[in-house]
Amino acid sequence: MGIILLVVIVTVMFNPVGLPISVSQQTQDFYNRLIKLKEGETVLWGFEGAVIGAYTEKKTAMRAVAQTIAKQKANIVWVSFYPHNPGQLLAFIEYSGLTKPPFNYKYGENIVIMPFLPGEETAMAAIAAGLKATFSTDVKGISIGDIPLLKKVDKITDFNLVLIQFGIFTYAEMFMRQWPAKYGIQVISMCTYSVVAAYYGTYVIGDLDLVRGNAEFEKLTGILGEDIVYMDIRNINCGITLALIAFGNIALYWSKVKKVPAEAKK
Amino acid sequence: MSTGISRRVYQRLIPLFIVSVFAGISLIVYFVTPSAASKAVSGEILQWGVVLSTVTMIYASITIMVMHTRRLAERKETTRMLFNSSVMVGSFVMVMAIGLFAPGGLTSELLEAVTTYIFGYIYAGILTDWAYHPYTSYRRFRLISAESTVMFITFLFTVLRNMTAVVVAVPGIAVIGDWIAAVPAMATMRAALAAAGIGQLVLGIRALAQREPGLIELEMK
Amino acid sequence: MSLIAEGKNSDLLVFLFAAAFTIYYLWTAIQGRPQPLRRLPQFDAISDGIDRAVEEGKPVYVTPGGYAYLSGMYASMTIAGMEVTRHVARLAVRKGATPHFPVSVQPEAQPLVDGIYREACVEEGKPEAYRRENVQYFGNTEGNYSTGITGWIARDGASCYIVVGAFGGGIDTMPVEWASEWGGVTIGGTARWSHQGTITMLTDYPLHLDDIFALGAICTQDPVVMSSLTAGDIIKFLMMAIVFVGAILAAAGQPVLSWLKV
Amino acid sequence: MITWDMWIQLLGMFLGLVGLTFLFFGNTWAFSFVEHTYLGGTVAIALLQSIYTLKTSCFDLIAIGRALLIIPFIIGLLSFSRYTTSRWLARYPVAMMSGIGVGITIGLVLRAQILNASVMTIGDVLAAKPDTVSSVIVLIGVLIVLIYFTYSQKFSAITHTGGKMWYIGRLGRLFAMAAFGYLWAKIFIDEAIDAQIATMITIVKRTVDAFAAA
Repeated sequence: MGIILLVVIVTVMFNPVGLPISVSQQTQDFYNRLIKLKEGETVLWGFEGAVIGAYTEKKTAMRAVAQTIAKQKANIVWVSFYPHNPGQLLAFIEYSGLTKPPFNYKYGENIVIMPFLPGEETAMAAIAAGLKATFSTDVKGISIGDIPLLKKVDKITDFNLVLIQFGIFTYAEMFMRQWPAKYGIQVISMCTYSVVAAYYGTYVIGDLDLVRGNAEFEKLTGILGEDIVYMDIRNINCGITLALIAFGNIALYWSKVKKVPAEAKK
Repeated sequence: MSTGISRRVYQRLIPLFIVSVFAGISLIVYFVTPSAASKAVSGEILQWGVVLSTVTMIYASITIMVMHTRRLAERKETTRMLFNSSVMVGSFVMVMAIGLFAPGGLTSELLEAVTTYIFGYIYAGILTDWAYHPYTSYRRFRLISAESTVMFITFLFTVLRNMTAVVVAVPGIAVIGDWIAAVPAMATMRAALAAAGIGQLVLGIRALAQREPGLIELEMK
Repeated sequence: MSLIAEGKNSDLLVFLFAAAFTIYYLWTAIQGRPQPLRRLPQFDAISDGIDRAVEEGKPVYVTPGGYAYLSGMYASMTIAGMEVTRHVARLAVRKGATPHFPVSVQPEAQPLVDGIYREACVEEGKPEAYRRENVQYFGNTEGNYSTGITGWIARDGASCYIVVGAFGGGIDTMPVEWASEWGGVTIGGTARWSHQGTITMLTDYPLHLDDIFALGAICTQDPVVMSSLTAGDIIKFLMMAIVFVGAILAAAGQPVLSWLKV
Repeated sequence: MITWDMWIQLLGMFLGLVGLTFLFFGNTWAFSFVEHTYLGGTVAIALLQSIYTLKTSCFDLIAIGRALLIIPFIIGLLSFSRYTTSRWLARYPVAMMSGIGVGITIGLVLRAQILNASVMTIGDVLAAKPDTVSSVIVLIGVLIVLIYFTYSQKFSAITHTGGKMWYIGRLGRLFAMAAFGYLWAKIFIDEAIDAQIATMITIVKRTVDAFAAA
């Protein structure tokens, strides 16, 4: 079964089918909130990439989001919770094109990356209470006091928008408790909708439901990435698995039907 | 006897009391009207948590490497285990060298490339083991009880809802899929979060009352 | 200025209610009037799994989950997992099975796991049964943990795999699936909402949500701890009453939602 | 032009594909090699980054006057007592972390998980969201699932197997199973299907594309 699915992936990834995509309400909400950002406002982007490969697979969608923020001329401060995250975010700045035309963002003035902080929920709580009390420098070793962007933001309530992004299912409740529930703010999220559904409308006001949400967002913004190809393959592979489950059940009932007359004969 | 009692005090009772004190302070800070003092206490406690977590991570990282280095030094294990440990120590040393000596250190382009392409790609490859999920779905979804049937129905419509091509072809699938998310899943999610929260609450109160044995090992030395 | 922060009166009321009942049931149990809990088949399955490990000569794995942190939301799940870990360690040492203890990605709980294992060996009168290498930390990413345990299972086999606590998708599913593939009995549970479907599908004996706190309490075999769960039931009834009566009153035009936000 | 980092990418692709072989060939020497390369390297990154974090979030702050931070640092060092005969000293950092961990969540659990769930359920009934019938189903669902998650003999015997009102517990269980099917579907898609796609696109396609473009 694994081989069948892998064959489909390899075939379709080099020959995308271009299956249709419809935009969900959560993706539209996410986009609507981003385009409400005004010039000079600052976004706190909580990046949790516990899975070391998560960044590499999500970077095209992250680029679409970062560029949409940059189109509004808003600034971004990244905080992260795993040791490999700061390095990935540094690579992302390069990949996203934020420092190149037409955006020409400058590190320190428009974008800043903080060092990683261990302790998960404790770290989130500490960050929300104030960056200056938690860190002495940014990830590059520049003193907090010498970073222009950090002169106007410190506590979570100083930020105009908070974006949370996490692996797949982990961290929703941690983020919800320590950021929106504690400070009465609303956030937008890049995570599976199932873990923020209970908070949707109160604490969460927009969500990119992983690959589907990312593909929808890429379609909506026109900043195309790989997620649209993902959707092609997902459509096919999900169909194959459902067909096999149906086959398994038919086989089970067939074996029962055959067994009953045989036992009746005895 | 007196030694036993004093051991019990500093090896068990004081640590449990520390749990109670820190949990109690954090709880009081949550309920009282914010003031400069409460914010200072809260900020300090959180930073203490960050520092403790950081030191523990250093401890654990050192522990794992000590174990493998000791294994190599003693040479009592099988060839395969020695091979594993030597690869691990070798990789550790190489990355430490890059982090410490490459231009830019922790923010060097070389370390970024190694993290992204070597470690990121290796883990991406290993993650393909998740191919077991479709296999597990195939193996375990047999409609032999009311529970498995109900579970399969919601599974089926949710999968279909997330197949964008299906939704475009049959828009009604989105309606059913979204209803499952908004009604049965939402009801259970609310009850579930509350039930789990209540469990946490009771456990937390037990910790405050110093009646929580899971917090500490009980051996007296 | 009020002593209680704005918007936290209802939080405080619920907390005081919970604290009063928890302490009441702790107290009555100390007085010799414990409250029994209903039977959980997963508790018996642990003992069966360890027997199987003894027969097969393969190890039993027990972990409070890949996210077993002591700081933050998983702390209480971790603590419940530690109670299960202690129970498994004692049974395994008593019956002569080999326990393996994978340590979570944030290694805060490593000293605790190590201590519980050592304590179990001493308590069972077999201090020599302790082996430091049976407690293994693999590193601080999901990949380290899941790859490390998967490799461990591939090398040593698995008769039983028990993961109760802060179970994670990217981190715990692979070891559970491989333990199952290697013929091991799997017992798993978490209070994390998002993985209820996962444990239902992957484990032979799933524990859902609050079940892990109940199993943790049962594993302590301490009637005082177990009795406190009765308070949990009462708080659930309180919540049911709030929801049910609140909905009726709200439909009748009362400002229930504002009361709950006070 | 082929740059130096593309060679690292190519090496990464090769190692990643070896990592994938575990699915088909099990624990081979080649898999062990990539497994332990990954483990050793990531432990080194964690150690380096943790030391840096200790500098920025502890030592630098002590240097500017937050002297009390020396206390958690020293207590944290007691973890190393596990190497000595005074192993019990490691209980102090564990106790302190547990206390902080439990403390910062209790209050917020009340608001985010218990009261918020009640408020939203009542609010949905009032607003007939998503519609009147569905909002009442959600209300009933919340109640019966909560009943299913009771444990004391005193309160749960009646609604669980063998009790007079066992069907309430059963209905709660069925409701829960409906939700668990939804959750498994999300895991199945997001972890299994998408992760495999991501693996192949990340490892293979990007590398092939990069070299083709060069």
